[in-house]
Amino acid sequence: MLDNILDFLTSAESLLFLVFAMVVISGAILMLSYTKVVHMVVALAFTFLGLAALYVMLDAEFVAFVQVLIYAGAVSILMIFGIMMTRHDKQEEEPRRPWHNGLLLGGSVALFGILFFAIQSANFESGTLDAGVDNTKAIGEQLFTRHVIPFELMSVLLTVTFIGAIILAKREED
Amino acid sequence: MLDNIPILTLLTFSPLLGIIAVLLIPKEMGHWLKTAAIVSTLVSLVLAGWMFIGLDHDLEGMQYEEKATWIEIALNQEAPNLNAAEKLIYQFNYSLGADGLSGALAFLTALISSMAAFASVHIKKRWKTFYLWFLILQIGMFGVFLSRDLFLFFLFFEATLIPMFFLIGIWGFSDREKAANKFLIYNGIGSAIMLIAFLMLINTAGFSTPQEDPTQPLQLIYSGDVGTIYQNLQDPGSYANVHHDRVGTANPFYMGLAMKEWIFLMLLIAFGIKLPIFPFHTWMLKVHIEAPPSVVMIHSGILLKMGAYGLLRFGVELLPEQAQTFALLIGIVGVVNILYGAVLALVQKEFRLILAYSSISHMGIVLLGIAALNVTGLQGAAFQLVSHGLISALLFLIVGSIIERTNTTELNRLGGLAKAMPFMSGMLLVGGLASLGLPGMSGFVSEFLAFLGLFETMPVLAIVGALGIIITAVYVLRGVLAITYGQLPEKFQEDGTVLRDARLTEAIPMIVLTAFIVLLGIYPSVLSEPLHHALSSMLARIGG
Amino acid sequence: MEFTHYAWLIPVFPLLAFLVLTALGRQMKGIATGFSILAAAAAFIMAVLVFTERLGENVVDYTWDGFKWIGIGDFAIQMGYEVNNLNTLMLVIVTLVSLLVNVYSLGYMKDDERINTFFAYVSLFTFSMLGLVLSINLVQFFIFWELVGVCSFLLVGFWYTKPAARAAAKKAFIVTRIGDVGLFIGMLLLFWNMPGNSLEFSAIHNAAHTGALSANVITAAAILVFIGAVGKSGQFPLHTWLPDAMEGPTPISALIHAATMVAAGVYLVARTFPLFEESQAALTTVAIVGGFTAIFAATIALAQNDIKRILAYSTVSQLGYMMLAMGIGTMSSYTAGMFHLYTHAFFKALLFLGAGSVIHAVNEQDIRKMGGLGSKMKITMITFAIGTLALSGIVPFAGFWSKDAILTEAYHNVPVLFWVALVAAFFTALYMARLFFLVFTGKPRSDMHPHESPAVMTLPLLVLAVLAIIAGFVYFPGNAWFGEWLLGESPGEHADMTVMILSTVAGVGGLLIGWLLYGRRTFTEDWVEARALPAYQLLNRKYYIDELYDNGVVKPLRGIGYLLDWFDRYIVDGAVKVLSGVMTGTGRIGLRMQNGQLQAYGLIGVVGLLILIVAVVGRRYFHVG
Amino acid sequence: MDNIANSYFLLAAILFCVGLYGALSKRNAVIVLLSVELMLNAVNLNLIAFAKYGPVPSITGQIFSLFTITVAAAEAAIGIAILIALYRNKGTTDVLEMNAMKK
Repeated sequence: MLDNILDFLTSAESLLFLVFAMVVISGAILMLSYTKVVHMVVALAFTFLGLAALYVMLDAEFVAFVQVLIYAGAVSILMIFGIMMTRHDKQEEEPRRPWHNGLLLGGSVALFGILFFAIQSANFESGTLDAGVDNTKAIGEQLFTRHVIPFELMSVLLTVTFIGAIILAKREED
Repeated sequence: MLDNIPILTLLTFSPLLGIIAVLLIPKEMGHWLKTAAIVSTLVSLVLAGWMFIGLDHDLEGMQYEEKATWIEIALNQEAPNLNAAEKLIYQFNYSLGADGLSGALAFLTALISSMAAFASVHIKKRWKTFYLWFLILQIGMFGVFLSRDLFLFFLFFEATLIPMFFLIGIWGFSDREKAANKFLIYNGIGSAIMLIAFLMLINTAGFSTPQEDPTQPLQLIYSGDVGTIYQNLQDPGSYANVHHDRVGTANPFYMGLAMKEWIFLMLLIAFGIKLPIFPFHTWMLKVHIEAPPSVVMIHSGILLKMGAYGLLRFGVELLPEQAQTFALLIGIVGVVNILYGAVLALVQKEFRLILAYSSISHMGIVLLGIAALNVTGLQGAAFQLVSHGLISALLFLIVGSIIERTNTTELNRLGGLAKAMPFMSGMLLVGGLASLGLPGMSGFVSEFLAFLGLFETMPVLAIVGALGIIITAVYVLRGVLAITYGQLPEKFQEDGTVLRDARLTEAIPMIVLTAFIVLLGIYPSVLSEPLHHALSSMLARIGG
Repeated sequence: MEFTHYAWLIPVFPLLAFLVLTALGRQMKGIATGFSILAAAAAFIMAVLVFTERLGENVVDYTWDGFKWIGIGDFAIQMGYEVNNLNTLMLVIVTLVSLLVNVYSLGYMKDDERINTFFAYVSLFTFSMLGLVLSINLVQFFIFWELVGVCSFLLVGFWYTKPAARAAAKKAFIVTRIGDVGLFIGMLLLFWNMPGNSLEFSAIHNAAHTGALSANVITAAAILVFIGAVGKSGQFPLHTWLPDAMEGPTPISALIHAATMVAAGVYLVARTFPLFEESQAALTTVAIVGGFTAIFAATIALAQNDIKRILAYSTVSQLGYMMLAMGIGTMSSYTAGMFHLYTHAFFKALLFLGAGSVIHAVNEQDIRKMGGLGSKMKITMITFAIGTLALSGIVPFAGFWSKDAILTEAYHNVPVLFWVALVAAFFTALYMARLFFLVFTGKPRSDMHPHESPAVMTLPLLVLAVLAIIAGFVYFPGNAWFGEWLLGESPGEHADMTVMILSTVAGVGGLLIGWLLYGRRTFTEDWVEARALPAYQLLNRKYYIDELYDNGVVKPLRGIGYLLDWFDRYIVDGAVKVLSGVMTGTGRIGLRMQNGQLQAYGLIGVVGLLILIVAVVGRRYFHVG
Repeated sequence: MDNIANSYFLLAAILFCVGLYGALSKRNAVIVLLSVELMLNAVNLNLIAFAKYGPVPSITGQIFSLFTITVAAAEAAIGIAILIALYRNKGTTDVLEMNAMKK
């Protein structure tokens, strides 16, 4: 047991993982525990960034890049806009629903327990990924050959979203 | 001539004729709608009479059998316990048949339905829908009595619930919705239990292997065919005997004693709710009060009989040994029904409630007949089914006419009707006397036979039950005399025109029903002869 | 011509009359009543023809059982008719009384708008009674037995608007029904114990004597059959309906409640007599019940004031005599019982019709308000006097011979019962004297204008009066013809000088005291009441039997009914309501969870998912079951 | 199987559960949306981890996560738009008061 931990700590990759995992988790926990909304968004931005770093470690440079761009950038900013356009002068109150929250906490922990149990007992041979020299290029090739139809559909989705968001957020009297 | 015509199918679906006619007639033409429905029920009556008269009294088993495979579901499943398993099939058959018992009850259905169609002239609104449901109900009732397949029986049984629900719920009195709900819930529970019992039977004893080309793969069929189930239960090894060379001695199904007992008990409860037996009777009171009288005629006259018929046909006939095990229980429940219903009828202030409790009491006699488990007792039970059907139909026919004129059947608001309506009061008295088992009418024969049968096996119960005869006399006379004898209430004395005696359309069904009641009382052989083989074969296995 | 073979025609005539009259409804009153009388006359003539045929030597009983009523399993119940000397006697009595009552009713019911219905009922009754008499087996007998009960019920309640008539009709039916259930059970018992499941009287006859039935079965069956007879014949403790039944029209009281139907109980015992013969316990029961009823009802009659009720209690008492005779159990006592049935039918019918004539004249039934009617109604008074003398047992009227036959048998076999019966005879004479003198002598005690009844009413009175005088001469000391004819053998000695003297003393004494009290007015009514108030009260209220039944049976039964009603409504139905309440409650909770908040739904989803996972996957780890 | 792979999966599980908790407990609609994003990220992490350490490593996992990110972004945009519209109508972003489904 101790050997395992020692092994884990001596490997550079593991140490890096540990650091970024800490960042990710603490970002998530902080989001839950902060009382001001803006602080929460900022905490979550850290989580997104930490995740991006982890993606790099998983040989997914392009995804990591997109992660930074979209989540840490676009989504966080969007959320902040959302916060700014609505009033939040009253602070997040004490939870008024003890049953709800208690049950929820129990449920979440139990779900984690089950997942933990499942992951620990999972047993499969892991292969190695040939991510290619240029991850971006590999993704690009795949995207425009095998996955071209979903890709095009995504563009449609984004257009619909774009129009839909405008219509929804538009003032009625305009 | 009868051999070539599918008479049972014709009979069962003869109300379709009326349904089509009613659908074609615009809903404003109430008179024509009524006429069409009455004519349709009369056509059914003629067919039923033809069928009943054509029954050969000396033949055992079913007659006019009609059978067609309806649904076949192939299962990719290993056959249980069989190494020769090749093809496993669930088969649902459209299968009809009649013997003395079901023939008699089908005839009763046709008779009471047409009389109820006459009585439905009192219905005041939405004739078209009323008659549609009415005729659908009739199909269901015919089907119940003529089905020879458990699954088909179940379908028809359910098919009676829905029309009944609407007939009570739309055309009933003030508290009709509640009554309809109560009716549906109780009967739904009964049907659910019945379905479970049926599935258990189908999946075990419903097993058969049609004789086919031995080079072909063997077909193993599960079906609800009553004949198959009867054969298998009678001789559990019969399947193995048929295909001995191919399956060895492997028994195709195994049904332990406990399972048989459970099935019987479930059937007892399922049909007991319909009958109704003692703790499950409250729904019926509500229906008796709230449903329109012509619907109660059908309900009390036929629908209650379906419970007893099911108990006889599937309980006693398929599982006679278990019936023997539970005979004492059935007998005790029967006596409780008789006395409980009678004592309660004694203190009711509403005539329809008296009749409702009297139905409970009279159904107790059916249970006693069944509990006797000898031909005499079963004949008494079957007689009581027919007889009570006729009598309660007659009584509710009159009740309907009285309500139409006086708007009430409460005892202390009525009285002296004999003065204003001598014919109808006379009929009410006749019905009451028939109901209390006056010799010369059908009620006596059934009472006599049921008690006679029970006395052989359980004399003490028979004696205790016979005390119910006295109480029956008390409550029937109390009710009938309170309505017909004495002085007219002042309300009606001033306005004598309201109380006119029976119209022709009311008098005809009354006379017809009375005629049948008297016929059965004076010459019961018309019913006992056809019943004889149907009932004695039920008991063949327990040496009754 | 073998009239015996056509005996089935006798009941058919009145049945036809019934059907025709029912079909006629309220129309054509003259024709309808004429038809009914014609039918009764035809039946009577036929009965007489059969009777004369059976007077000859070497007649054999005739039985026809060709009608298969119902087949049960391997055996069948047959219907038919049987002619023997016993039921030939009954045929004559029934048809004769029926004919006379038919004629009498023509006058009595003249103004009733439902006269057709009345005659229809009477015809139906006559049919049923004749059917009962001719029955070959117990089932057939029971069918007609109930039918006569129904006719009695219908006729007692004929004036249906009167609440008293309604109550009386109901009571008549229900109380006799209690007895009928006894007979019904007896029938079931016999059916399963008889060899060949036969219920025919002849088979019962044989089985009882050959020992095919065990002693216990015989005793039980005999007592059960007797319970039926007790109900129908108004024996204690089921006698209460008979006096109340006097609410019916008086001709009905004469026909049904004096001469024929109530005697059917005695006839039943006679018909199944072999059963009783084989069981001493059953015989003792019959004798005790009969003897007790005889004296019990006679005492009640002493203190009644309604003319018909006095006669009704008298009937109960006389039926008790017949039962007593049956209960003694010898062949000659059996003969005596049937003999009394036969004479009683005439003089009691006479008394009732006479009473009817009085009521018809003055529209009053309370004898305290009558008086002095004799001068205005000569025929009625004379015939009534003959009836009174016959009933009181005065030589040489019919009642003397038949009562004497019974007393003699009792004297020789069961002396205790003899003294009981003798006292009862004394009371009988006393209350008849009271009745007669209060009604026909003295001065009118209220304002009334009596008139003699029309000829259609007095004619039957005269016929019956003649019969009340001469009917006894077929069986008196030195002439045992009746017994020989009935039994087919000599019944043995049936006369005793001591008994005759004693019974004459009792009868004459009763009449004399009655005359002193009520005729000569030596003592007045008030004088008696003042001296014996508690006793008078007790008798006047009929020993409080009605109250006892009301409080001891009817009210508790109703109480149980209300209790069960409550139970049904709140426990049986309540249990269902609780069940449905639980269901709806669950539904309500479910509804509360549907609070419209997505987060709550999400939470439920999570919990559900967890449960699902545990349920599906968990089995692998936890090994449940 | 690698220890390190397990660690990634566990991290994803933790993130998912935290996101779930946030999504179902927070009363501010914006935060609820954020929590949903967190859950989606957890899924992404899983996808990418499987793309490297799974039994059949393939670049498709990464491409799949790209699609997820796109959908998530679209979802966030629509979510915020609905939120603003709701806020305009009801004046609040408290999810407890968004119970129109009850009626």
